[in-house]
Amino acid sequence: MSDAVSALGGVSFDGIARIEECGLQGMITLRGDLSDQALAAAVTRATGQKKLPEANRARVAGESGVCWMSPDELLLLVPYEEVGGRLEALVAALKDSHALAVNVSDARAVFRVTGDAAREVLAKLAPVDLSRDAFQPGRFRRTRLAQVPAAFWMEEDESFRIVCFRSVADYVFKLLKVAAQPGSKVGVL
Amino acid sequence: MSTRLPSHGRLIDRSAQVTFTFNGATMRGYAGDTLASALLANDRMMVGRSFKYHRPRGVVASGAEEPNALVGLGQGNRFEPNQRATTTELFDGLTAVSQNHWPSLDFDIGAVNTALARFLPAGFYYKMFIHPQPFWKHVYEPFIRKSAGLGRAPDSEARDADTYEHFHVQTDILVIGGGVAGLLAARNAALSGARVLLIEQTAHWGGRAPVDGGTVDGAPVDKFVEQIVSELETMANVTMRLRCMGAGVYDHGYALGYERLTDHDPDAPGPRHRLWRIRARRIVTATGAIERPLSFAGNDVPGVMLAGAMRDYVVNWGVAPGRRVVVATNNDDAYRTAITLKQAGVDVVRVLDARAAGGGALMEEARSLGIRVDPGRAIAKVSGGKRVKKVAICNQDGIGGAREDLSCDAVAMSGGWSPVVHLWSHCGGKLAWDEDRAHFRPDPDRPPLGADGRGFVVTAGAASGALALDAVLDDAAAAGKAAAKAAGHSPRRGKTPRGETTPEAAMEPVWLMPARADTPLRMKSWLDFQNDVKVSDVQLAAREGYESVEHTKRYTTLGMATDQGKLSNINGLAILADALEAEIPKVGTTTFRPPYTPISMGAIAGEARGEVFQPIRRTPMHDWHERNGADWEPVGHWRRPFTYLRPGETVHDAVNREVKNTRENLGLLDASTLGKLVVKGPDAGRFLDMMYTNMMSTLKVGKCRYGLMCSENGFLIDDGVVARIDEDTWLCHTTTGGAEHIHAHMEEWLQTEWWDWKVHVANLTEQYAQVAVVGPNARKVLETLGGMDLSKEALAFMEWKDGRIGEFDARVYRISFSGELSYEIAVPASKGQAFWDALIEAGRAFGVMPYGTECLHILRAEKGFIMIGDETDGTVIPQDLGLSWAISKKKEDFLGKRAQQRSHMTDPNRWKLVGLETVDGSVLPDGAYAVGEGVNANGQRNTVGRVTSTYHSANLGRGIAMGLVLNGPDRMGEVLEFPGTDGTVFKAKIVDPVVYDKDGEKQNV
Amino acid sequence: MRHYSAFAVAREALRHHTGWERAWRSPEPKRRYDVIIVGAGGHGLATAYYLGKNYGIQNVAVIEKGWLGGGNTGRNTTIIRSNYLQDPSAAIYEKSRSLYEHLSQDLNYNLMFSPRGVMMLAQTQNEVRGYKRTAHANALQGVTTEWISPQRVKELVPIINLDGPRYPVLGALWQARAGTARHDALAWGYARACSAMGMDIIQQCEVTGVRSDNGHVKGVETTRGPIDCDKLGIVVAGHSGVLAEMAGFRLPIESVALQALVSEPIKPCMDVVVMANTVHGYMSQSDKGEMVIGGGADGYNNYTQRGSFHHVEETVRALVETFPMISRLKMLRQWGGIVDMTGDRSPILSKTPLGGCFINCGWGTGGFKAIPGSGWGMAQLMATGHSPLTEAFTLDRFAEGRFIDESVAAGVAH
Amino acid sequence: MLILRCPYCGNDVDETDLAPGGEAHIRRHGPGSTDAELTDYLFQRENPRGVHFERWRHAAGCGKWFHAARATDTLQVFGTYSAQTTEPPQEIRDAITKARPGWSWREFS
Repeated sequence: MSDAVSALGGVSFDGIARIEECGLQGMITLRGDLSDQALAAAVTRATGQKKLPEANRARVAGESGVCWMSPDELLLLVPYEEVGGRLEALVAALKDSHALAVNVSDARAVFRVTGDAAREVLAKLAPVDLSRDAFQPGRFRRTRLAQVPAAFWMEEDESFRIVCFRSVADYVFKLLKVAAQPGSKVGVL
Repeated sequence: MSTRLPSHGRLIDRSAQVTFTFNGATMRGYAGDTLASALLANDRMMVGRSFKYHRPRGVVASGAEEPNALVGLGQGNRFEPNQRATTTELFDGLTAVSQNHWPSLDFDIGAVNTALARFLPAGFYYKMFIHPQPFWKHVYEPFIRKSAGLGRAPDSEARDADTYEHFHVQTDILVIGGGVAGLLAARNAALSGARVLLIEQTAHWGGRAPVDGGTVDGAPVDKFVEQIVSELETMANVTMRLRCMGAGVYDHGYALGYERLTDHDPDAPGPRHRLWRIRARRIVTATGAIERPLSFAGNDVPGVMLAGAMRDYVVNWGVAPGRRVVVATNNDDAYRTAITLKQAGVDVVRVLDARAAGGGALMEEARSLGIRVDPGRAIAKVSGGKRVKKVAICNQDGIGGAREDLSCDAVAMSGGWSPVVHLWSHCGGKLAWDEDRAHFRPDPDRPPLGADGRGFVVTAGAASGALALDAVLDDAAAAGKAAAKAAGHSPRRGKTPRGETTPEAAMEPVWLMPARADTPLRMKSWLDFQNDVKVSDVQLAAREGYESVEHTKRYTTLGMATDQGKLSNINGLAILADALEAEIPKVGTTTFRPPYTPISMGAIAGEARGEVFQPIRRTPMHDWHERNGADWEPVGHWRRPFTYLRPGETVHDAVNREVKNTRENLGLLDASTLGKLVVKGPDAGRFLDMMYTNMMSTLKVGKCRYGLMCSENGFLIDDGVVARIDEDTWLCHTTTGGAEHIHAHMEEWLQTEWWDWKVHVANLTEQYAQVAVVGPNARKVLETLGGMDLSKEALAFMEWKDGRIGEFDARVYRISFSGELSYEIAVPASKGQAFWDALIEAGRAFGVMPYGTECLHILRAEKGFIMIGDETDGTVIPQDLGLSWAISKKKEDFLGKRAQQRSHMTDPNRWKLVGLETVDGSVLPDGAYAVGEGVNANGQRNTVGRVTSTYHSANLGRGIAMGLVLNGPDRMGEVLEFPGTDGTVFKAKIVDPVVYDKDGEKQNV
Repeated sequence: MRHYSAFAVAREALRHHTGWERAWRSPEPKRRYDVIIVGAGGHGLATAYYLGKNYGIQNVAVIEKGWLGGGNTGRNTTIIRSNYLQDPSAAIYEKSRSLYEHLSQDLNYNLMFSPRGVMMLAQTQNEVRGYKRTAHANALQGVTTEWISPQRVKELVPIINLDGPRYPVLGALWQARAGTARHDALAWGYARACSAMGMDIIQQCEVTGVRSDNGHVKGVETTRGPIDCDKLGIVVAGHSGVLAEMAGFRLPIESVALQALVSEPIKPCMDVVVMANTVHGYMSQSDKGEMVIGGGADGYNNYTQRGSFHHVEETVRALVETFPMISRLKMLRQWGGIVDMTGDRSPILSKTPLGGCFINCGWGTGGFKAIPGSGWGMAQLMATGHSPLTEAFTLDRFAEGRFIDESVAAGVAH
Repeated sequence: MLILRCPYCGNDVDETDLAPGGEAHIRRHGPGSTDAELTDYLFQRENPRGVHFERWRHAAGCGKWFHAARATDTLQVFGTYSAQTTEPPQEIRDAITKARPGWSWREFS
């Protein structure tokens, strides 16, 4: 529907890396037994992925995918407009398992950080080893950006997608702008 | 006088002249100068005043250990006090001012303290200024405060013009120090394939080696530096940073790097400082060594300088601190200075070698250059006020009877070298006393321990106590390999570069010069140049029983200056040991604490300033509130409108307007901040029965129930409406800001106590924008939007329903926190603004107004509803608040039930909730206490109750309040006295807390 | 005891200060004392001092495993205030504050007590309510405090930033007679006075065991041999748990690291103490000119006297926001101390399950200000078996659920 | 500045992503317990100078609670393990014994 708006309406900033708010992204939080075949089947069906990601990894293609959140939690990505239907199908498929699937599309904001200094921009804010040996495409990490919880994963090299709570989207965007300010390239990652 | 030499100056670019000012005077230097070298080149010998006696102070060192040459740097929003001239790179337009004097550097009233010095020994203030009692605060202290302190404070309204940032990095090995030892250790570590981060505090690689000379594998040492630097630069697993100081070493391999990005180029873009938060498997400290001064009378006169520093000024910056120099030493290294000076054309008047037998090969070399050397001789006294004029010499083994006067304008002194052990010690590394070199060095057998219980710091080169070039290289090579191995890599074999340098004769410790200097000389022999601590002061402390080195330090302030004792610690320690007739290692050292040298507060704060100082959580309608006059109130990290101000309105007017309008027409509240937790699973009901004092498992699907949560300690921690969504799903509302910690609270119990229960919890707080539509017109406005049936029959009080309202998918809760007809409606957050707009639009016909938190408080107070944080404060149990009805009697157990059975909790004399009505209709002051009879054993007035909420009710036209009162519910009608803080006394009658629509007719329509 | 005065200093100056005697003796332990105090920190020494001064009990030993005053007495940020909410707290802290006013004269040792005023900023509506409530309570407790406006705050603290983008200053609770003192001097002054009364201060002597006989204390084992006593006072802050175990009882205490830091010295720019509890930081300027800064404590057990650096970051960030001009000052030194936290964050001054054995601990992050009052009350408790100052601070309050919770009005208490 | 390995997501986590949760393996005492048991449960703590068992939550990460065996005098970490247990597993105890022979904590050693 036209009147649905993302937290910051798609703002962007160009510094030592490019920062952009990605707009609305369908998201489903799924808690349950990840070793349950029924669950795996339902998830792959809902997200178009062949299989579930291993721990600390994301399997994402465009607006669809799955991120490993914890041993009993996944974050499913689906196109925003389709989240209702996908969720219904998921809930139906899981009606016999002890699982919780809820729509969190509107509770989150999504950013993309790109450029050869993207690693460094994140390394200024998160206590995570973002060196090339340690953090490669597909790697997913839940941590903090400065003072708020956030999660990010690497798409192709030099591009990260960040998910945070909608209420702090403005804070996170301003943080990323400071971290990406011109002249602040570290030149080590 | 001190001047620029025609020769030497490996670090300066004579083709690039730089202009700067010192105390307003314009001076010139070269690119590559430090402020200190430039000042000396301009014959600026005296650069400041000491802390206590305001004595003239000149540059004594050439690096981070400098205690004297501190200046105020920059102007306005870039002014910074106490900047060390020796570590300040010169740049064009630099402005510096000297410190701690009035009216001027050369003429300073405070210098009168020098004359009084004898009356101001260590700790004098503990023995004086005792009477009369008020004088300390009003007379003595203001004077002392004025004369104390060093640099001028930045202006009150100064706002730092620069930005700062942090940077997280992990590495296998961190090497701190880019001298030959650090470079070689880094290379050997890197050859194993380990990730290596090498940081150096100055702007140059190589440290002292190029100044001290010597050869490596036959080539001059500076060539070796060039070659190994370029080798490291080609290694992909090596990161190198100049101007990045190892500031501190912390537990579990954490270290701080303090990078100064634009201090030498203030107009460059980007942050000024970057604080590196480093995690290293192993840390190599190649932090070098610091030369010790000699303790002789007048060793603080400007022009008296460390021998190594004087050598630096000649070799690195082409500056001669004097024309006629006397050298005093107890070791061979100082001869290098004598030789360097001589070769640079400076007249070396005499070398006074305290050792009876003099030195070795270097002494012979000096003599061969025609320098006169007097073995067994010492400095009795240096004369000169603002700069050295002459030196009286005597036998070292004596009391100081002068034999001869030497006229000179500078003195180079060397008491031997001490390894820089700070970073080794920060995290608990222990030291060993080296008898031969008379210094403390790291004890490899007692390193700081890491998370794995093994040592995680290795020292390299001079930092290990290896002072000669060959020993430095051997030690560093081994350190690099050891670190790599410990970090889980296999170091490569390969030969260690062979260092060669003139062999040195043994040094002899000289703690006092001359050895048996009499008291008047000892009272003029400085240990701590900045804080004015003298040999006699330490001896006094020992005499008075301040025997612990910590006592002595604190009593005399030895080592508490901005250099943190880099020059004074060992000398002071030796004097103390001598006074106690104890061995130096027995006396021990004071604790080394981070940072190695002071680091800016800005760098520590990092990016967190101004707009991003702390997160501000915003609801989907935040901007609308902002545009419509919201007077914000911080609630946790959220901001909620306290009220909406219209042009010309006071806050009080606005609140009253909102209150009346909501009762009479229609009010809208942004309730999005309320926590919304979904709890699902076969055991969810059982779980919620433990979480809440109420019975939640029996709640019917489609119904809502108000619930209370207590801590295991029995106290009320949160409340909110719980809705049963389906057979095994509940939705729990929490207070604003309660969402996160109640969510965590639930997860804690599920994960750590009842992990076999089948329950999942998810926090949906931000998925929904929630709006409370409140007032007599609430149903009307929703009906005009169209959609679901919200009639009394279709949705009764305390029921919820999913459906559509106008264009919107919504979940509607028929609940009321105001006593009015009220619907709380949740829509997806992304549509929150659109939904709010629709309500405002449709509401115009019904007199809609948004209302803020203060109106919300008043409406609920009129109904006697409690508010977490007002009626509760962490010491209140539900029973105190007349909420026993919400505590299930049927349940065997719930969190807090057992705790509420303790004697104090069941005490019939607890204060209980009542309404309070002032006799004259006025508003009771917030937090006022009701007084009882008499006073307690401590003479405090006895109290019988207190106000928990108090407001002006626009509806009732008078003040209303709630409070907790001793046996309150049994004392209806009784009048209590509440003294204000200004002497006035308020009288209020105990009444029922519900003062508006007792029978709830309005909310049930 | 040789009297200290300007005259004495002048007289000594003439002979180059060679005539000063020891501030305290350092004797060999006797076989037996009437009272043994374990711990020669401020609280222990003050307890001994008032035992002698108020009750004539002078056959006392104060046993210290390190050096006197070497623990938290010499590591804190020296703030002295009594604007507490709960009656028992206000009583003991106000007693303490009032003793501080004349302590320099009493001990003939200049503690540099400086009643420069302490203010606690209110930056949220909750804090406004909390501090107004405290002001009302204080008025009835005989503690002089007042609620002041933002404008008055700015007059008193010109360097403050009243309306930072995050938390505007809405007012403050102001105690004009509160202030600071020289922390080491407090321990040294008491030690000198105790020693002059004939008490033995035995440093470098560690207690290794507590000896008792059917439920009553008999003495202690130490690294310098056994010492007998009739009464034992355990006053060892962060190490209370260890001593309590020796005495055979447990404590509701956890030891955690609390950190503080100072800037380089600058000329006077801030005359009062400011505490900002919403953002967790407080700052004052020492007579030396250093900005003295403290904040929150670590959340895990720790005996290393080293804290986690992120607490320093949080504190400094809060203060740079509150006092922007400090941004270009530099941190000279940071350090940590081990503080003993109780279940309700209030201290324990109490009899114990072991007869004749008393304990004084749990001062957490705010013990320095309480030292004279704590010593006064503890001495009364040990000498007479009862003290109104200490009666609320018993060990058994935890079993009864009778807590003394100060967090009600203020986030962190210092 | 501690680093602990979260046994649930396997990451070595910086202290700033963790929330400390106090002493581990404390048995809950609800209705029916004595005042002494309740006080022990709520307030009495081991607070040892040495080997200690404690609770942490990977708060800014996978959200899971876990246990850590740590020394409070050196901050050495002997190991981290599941929160779903009432006592330290054998391999953790062995690791401690290796580093600190003769250790004991409550009834464990």
